[in-house]
Amino acid sequence: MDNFINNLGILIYATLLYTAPLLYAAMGSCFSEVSGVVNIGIEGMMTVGAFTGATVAYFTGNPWLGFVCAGLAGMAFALLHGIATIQFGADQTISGTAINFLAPGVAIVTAKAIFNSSDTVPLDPSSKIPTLFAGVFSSGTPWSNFMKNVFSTYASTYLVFVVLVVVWFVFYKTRFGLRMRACGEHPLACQSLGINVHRTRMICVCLSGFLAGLGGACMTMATSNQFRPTSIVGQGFIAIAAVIFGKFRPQGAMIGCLLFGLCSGLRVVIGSSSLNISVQLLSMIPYVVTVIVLILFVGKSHVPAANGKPFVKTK
Amino acid sequence: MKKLIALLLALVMCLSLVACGTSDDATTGDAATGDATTEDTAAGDDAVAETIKVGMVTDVGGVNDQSFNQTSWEGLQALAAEDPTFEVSYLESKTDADYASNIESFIDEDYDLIICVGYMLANATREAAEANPDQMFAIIDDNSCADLPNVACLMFAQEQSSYLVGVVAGLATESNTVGYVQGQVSDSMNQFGVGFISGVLSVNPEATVLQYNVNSFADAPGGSTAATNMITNGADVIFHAAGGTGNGVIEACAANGVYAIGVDTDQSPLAPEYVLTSAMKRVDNAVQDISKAVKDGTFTAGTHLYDMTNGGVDIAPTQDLLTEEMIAAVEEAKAGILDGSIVVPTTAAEVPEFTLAAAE
Amino acid sequence: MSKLEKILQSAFFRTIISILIGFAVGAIFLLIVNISPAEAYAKLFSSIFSNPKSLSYCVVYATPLIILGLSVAFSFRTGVFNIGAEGQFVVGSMAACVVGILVPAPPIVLPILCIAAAAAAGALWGIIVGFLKVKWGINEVLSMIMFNWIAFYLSNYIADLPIIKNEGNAEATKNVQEAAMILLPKSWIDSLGLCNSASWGILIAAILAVVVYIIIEKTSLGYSLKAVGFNRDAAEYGGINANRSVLIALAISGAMGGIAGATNLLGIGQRIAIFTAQESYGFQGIIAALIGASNPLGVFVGGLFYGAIKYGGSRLNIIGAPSEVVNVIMGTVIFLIAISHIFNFRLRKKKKGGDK
Amino acid sequence: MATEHIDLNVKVVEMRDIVKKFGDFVANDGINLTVHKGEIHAILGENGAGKSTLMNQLYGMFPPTSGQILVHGKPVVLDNPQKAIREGIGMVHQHFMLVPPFTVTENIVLGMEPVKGIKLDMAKARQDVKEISERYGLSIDPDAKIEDISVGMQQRVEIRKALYRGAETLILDEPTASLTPQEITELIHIMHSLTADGKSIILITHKLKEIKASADYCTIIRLGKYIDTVKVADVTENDLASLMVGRKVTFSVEKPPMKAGDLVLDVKDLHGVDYRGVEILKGLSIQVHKGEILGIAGIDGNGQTEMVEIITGLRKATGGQVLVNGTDVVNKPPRFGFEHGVSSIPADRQRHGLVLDFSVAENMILQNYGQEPFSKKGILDQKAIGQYTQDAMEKYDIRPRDAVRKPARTLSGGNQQKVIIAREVNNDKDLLIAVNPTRGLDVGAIEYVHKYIIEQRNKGKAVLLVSFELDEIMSLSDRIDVIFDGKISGSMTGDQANEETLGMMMAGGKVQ
Repeated sequence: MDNFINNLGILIYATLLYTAPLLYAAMGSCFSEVSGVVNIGIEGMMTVGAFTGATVAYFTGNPWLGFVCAGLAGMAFALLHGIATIQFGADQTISGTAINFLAPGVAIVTAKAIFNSSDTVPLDPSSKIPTLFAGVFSSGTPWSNFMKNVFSTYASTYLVFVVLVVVWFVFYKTRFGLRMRACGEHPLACQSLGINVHRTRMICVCLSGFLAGLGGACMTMATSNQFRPTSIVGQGFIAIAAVIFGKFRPQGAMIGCLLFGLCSGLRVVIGSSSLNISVQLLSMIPYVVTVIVLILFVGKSHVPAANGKPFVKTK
Repeated sequence: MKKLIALLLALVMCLSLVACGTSDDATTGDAATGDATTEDTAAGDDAVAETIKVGMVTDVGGVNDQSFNQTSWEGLQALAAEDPTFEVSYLESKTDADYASNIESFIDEDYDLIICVGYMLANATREAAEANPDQMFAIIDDNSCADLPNVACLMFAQEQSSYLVGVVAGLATESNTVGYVQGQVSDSMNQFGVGFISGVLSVNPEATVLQYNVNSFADAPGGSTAATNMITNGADVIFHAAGGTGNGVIEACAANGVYAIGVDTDQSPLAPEYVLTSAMKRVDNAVQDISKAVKDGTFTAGTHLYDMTNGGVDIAPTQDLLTEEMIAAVEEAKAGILDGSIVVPTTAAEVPEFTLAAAE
Repeated sequence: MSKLEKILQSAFFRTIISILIGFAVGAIFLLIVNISPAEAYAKLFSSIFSNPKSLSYCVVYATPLIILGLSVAFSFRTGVFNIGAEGQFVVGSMAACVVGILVPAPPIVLPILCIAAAAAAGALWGIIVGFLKVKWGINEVLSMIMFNWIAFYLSNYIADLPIIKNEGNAEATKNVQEAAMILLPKSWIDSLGLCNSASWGILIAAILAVVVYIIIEKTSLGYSLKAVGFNRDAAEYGGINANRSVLIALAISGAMGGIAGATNLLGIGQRIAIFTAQESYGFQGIIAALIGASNPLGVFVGGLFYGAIKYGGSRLNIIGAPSEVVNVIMGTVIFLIAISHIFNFRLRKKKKGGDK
Repeated sequence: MATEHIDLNVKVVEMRDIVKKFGDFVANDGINLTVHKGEIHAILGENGAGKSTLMNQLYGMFPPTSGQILVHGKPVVLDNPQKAIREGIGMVHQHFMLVPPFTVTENIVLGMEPVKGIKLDMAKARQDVKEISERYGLSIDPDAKIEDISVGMQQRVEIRKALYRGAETLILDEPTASLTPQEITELIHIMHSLTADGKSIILITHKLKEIKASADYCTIIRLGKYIDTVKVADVTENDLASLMVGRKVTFSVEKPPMKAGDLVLDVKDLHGVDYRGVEILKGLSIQVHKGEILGIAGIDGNGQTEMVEIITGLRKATGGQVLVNGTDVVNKPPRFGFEHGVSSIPADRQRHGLVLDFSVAENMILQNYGQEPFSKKGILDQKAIGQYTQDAMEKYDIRPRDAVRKPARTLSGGNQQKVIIAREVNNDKDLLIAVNPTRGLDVGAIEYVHKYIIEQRNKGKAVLLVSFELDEIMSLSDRIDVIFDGKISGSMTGDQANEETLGMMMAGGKVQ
């Protein structure tokens, strides 16, 4: 029983740890996709966010300034994507692929210019994103361990759920959310009602880059405390997968991210137990489980009707 | 047809670019060492004949792996800074298939010494060394090329430094539980674990060592989770040998207020209050030694063992968190290793008290 | 329209312009890291063209990119986005590796067996994704991302099996048998001064380019695949089995991904290391496909270009320049190709031409 | 005619000498239009005459190249719909501008959403929507999703959307295209109640009957040019027709007496479900013989689409049989039916009929691309395909003639339809199914399509005609079956048919 409580605590801890960066990025992806712009450049936007966050925090010593700058850096590349795809009607997949090459290249080259290394200098504890409940729970009994593990996560993790609520609210309870979703389904109808489709989409793509940048910063400013070229390896794509999994809804994407995080935690818990399973096979768990859950419970997702289609204003 | 013509045009264009490129190249030859080393080599240009060119080929970890690639490169850079006759550069390998072509590039550019970082390069090194008997090579962490007349195998007794940090961990633990997180199962990685466990048990036979293999050098959340799991299960000192995954380990230790032990380099900057010490592997010393040997004409092939005796492995210089008792124990263990009274095992089979779960 | 104008408006000319601007952007970043662009590009191109050996290396590097590019281009033409080329490459390499180590067969036969195994493995990887899509409607992009990682760990698992694993301490498989290799004859390599890894792979790539061209443009199979890609509803109305077409398209695409892995392994790789990170071949294949505008001939040339830049770019380290500049250049090139339709090089004002 | 509401002193909209060019193409060439308060003003013209272009300028979708627009006598620049809306102009587009997964209320308020702070005030929105509904007698569930309601209902949503925006002038673009006669009557009723309330309506249509039934004035446009504005009460349908086409038009279709032969299509007790899995075909049976045209009349959504999809193999049936020349083709792939004698002109030519990115030649071989002479051992014979296409283009007058290798996308709607007809007729199958074969085509093209359908019948083919255009059904069919709620609710011969009876049966009424 004690063991179970311990493991449960670890699982929740791991789930939160893996989920935070994914969920920021996934919410970003949601914005872009529902407004009708496919954004596979999330990975690249996360990478520049990861780099910028760690760098700004290192030089200013202010984690939140770093965090916001990470978002802005992601947004800068999103703007590129937006200009290409919305303004010029470029193929969204091609543009996104380009961002995925360009953004990490820019991040690493800039790192080399600033730090003479592809890694940033580690952040000292005061420039990192803080943990809110450090030292509140002591260890000892299984339950206090449990509480300690569950609440030892970073402020950015709590923030992601706050942001999720805000995003959900924006999606379903605001004027902007209604219009943005309409732009992804029937842009011509929006235009006929005087909604500026291009501007709405541009805002959404920029938001997607901002959130992806925050997700990247979570990796380098919380979970680890420096940027390395391996900081972002595939999380952006997992986030996109979570969005498809969640049927393009932020709350659905959250479930996708939590599932993925849970499986990653499960891997560690099983791997630490006495069960003798190849670690390579254990490492497959998150990916295999995602596919199985899709087959069993989710199935086909409704892709926004105008997703991926450039909208050309009638002139 | 239109496209075909266009393609031909492209080829012509590429070729013309090349023509410019190659003609430029002749003039940039002297400056070709790049910024980091330009000033130093420029000074040495008067004595061109004496320039010793040392090239280093990384494994897939890349030059900033915070492990042997990085320490090697830092060693070479320091060498070039202090002795302008050395001209150093590196080539990064992105995949397993890059090793041979990278080595060949240095051969073609007439490098005096090619340092191959890591046992993964053993095959490629052997092939290149056999094909180019006059070219001097050094390879790190591999002994399989020791039979070749032109390859110096730089071996490290990493189990010794792991042993020392194990001694520190064994003394530092109050709960009698310590942890070890590794990034991959391999003979070389296992040596870290075996040495560490032996060290812990030598000063604290009651201690339990928890182990986990994250199976990645880039999974910081995985490192955090594994470390948190160990802490929850009572560990209060955790040693990692897991590259970027280790960032997560150190992070989790700091968050939970327990000690972490770093690897390869002095990782104290990652969390100065919690990184107790680090198991150092002085690859930088080794590459400097072998480079100097090439300059002095004293290069010898075969195995060069770097251990405690020649400063090849050690614990980190940052010792702020160590108690006097620990430092004394470490010194004692060092002395024991040096005089041979302590022989640190290198494989799990040699540690009967303890089975290394990750090593089967 | 005059000839000059035709050239100016061709997709090819735009690609060239994109490449030139890409290099210009790369130069800006080189200046940021305080490296002379002239020096860096001189190094880049001299590394490519200095001798037959370096050229042959470029070709060797380009070979898997061309084949992967063809795989991706084929998928684009048939209406799916093969973001799973990475996984197909990995399982193809591993299948070829297992056969190349374990199966006792004479030269010529063994490479064929290896390549066939790789094609089968890659095709299987494609078909699984197709099956998930057809049977349960699961988005192929999502499952391909998952299957890329599953392939990654599967390969690691197999490479770690005692029967396959290297006897030394390297974390890799044994080398495949000598007989499995597809290297050019030693005498040719020596007399032409090529690199030791020069192989028949480029010939395989060329043959595949022709095969893809024929399938897409000349056969009834290609017709039906394209019809489904362009308009699934109309294709079904016309009696084409759309689900079957999706499976066939993914199988062919996957098989090529697998073959790319095999040619790389049997040419330069010889063995498979336990991965610590994805090697990104799949994305590089996407780049090759995009540069080549999904046209087989274009992909062949685009792949050669990218292979050369990749090889030459990695040599930038020698002069202390970051090799990541290559990613900046290629990212910019692809980005510009994506928006290249806005560059309008016209001699005089005229109504919009039919150029796509 | 209810002209008593018209206030000739108030010109709500005036368009003066409007010219609109798209590149070299002149879509509107000096068009004038004056609409008074309380007036229903029809704009009549063939497809492609420039009606929609003119209205899109009034609605601010794009600005005119030259000319002036006045609202209440005041010149305005309408360069986006928001401005037009502000000037009291609303538009109901022919292709509804509705977001299918959104609710009725969401669609109505979109772009002018009531908010409370930063939050959408959906309660108020629902209330507003309800008020408008009650005022004009347009009842509808405000929380229903657009994708779940009928086309007629969707149109009401569109009208309410315009009213919600305070529209004084309502543009209705081809509003009756997919309505039943009863729904059309209702729509006209609604239009009149709107004008009674002081609104003005601009009605874009090419249906003369409706103009006669509803409009006060009619402006005729031909090939982008202004022809005339007439008082509807003063002219006949035939006058309007010749003004529109510029020549005499014959509406009757020449048709020799039927010589019905063997049974070709025998649908027995067919059951099927729609895309949501709801049963929509509830035991439908029809028979078509050689040499006859069976017309299926019915309101969209009563199962005719699903019936055709099952016959052509695109949809699975849950029960029943479809015998084509005695072979059951139910739940077989489309090719099976094709091989046993089914050919069809699908309802949505761009979605089902053509691969728009394929060339005309490639589209011509959509079913038999794998057979000789087009393909030999799996390799396409481009020469044979090209020749075949060239011949078909001559025979069926598909223009432009040099478009053999050009994407079908580049052809006009009429010529696209001709490609499909050419392909299906050339396939020479016993059964020809035509679903709304003239939708969106201009008069010339309609005549052409009708001619070919009759010709097939005369050659002894069995023709199944499904159309929402009652006129078309009545003028072409030898027999008419009315589909209602997934079953055939009544039958009659072509010469017995009249609009009232058919309309009644289509709406589910029983006819004694």
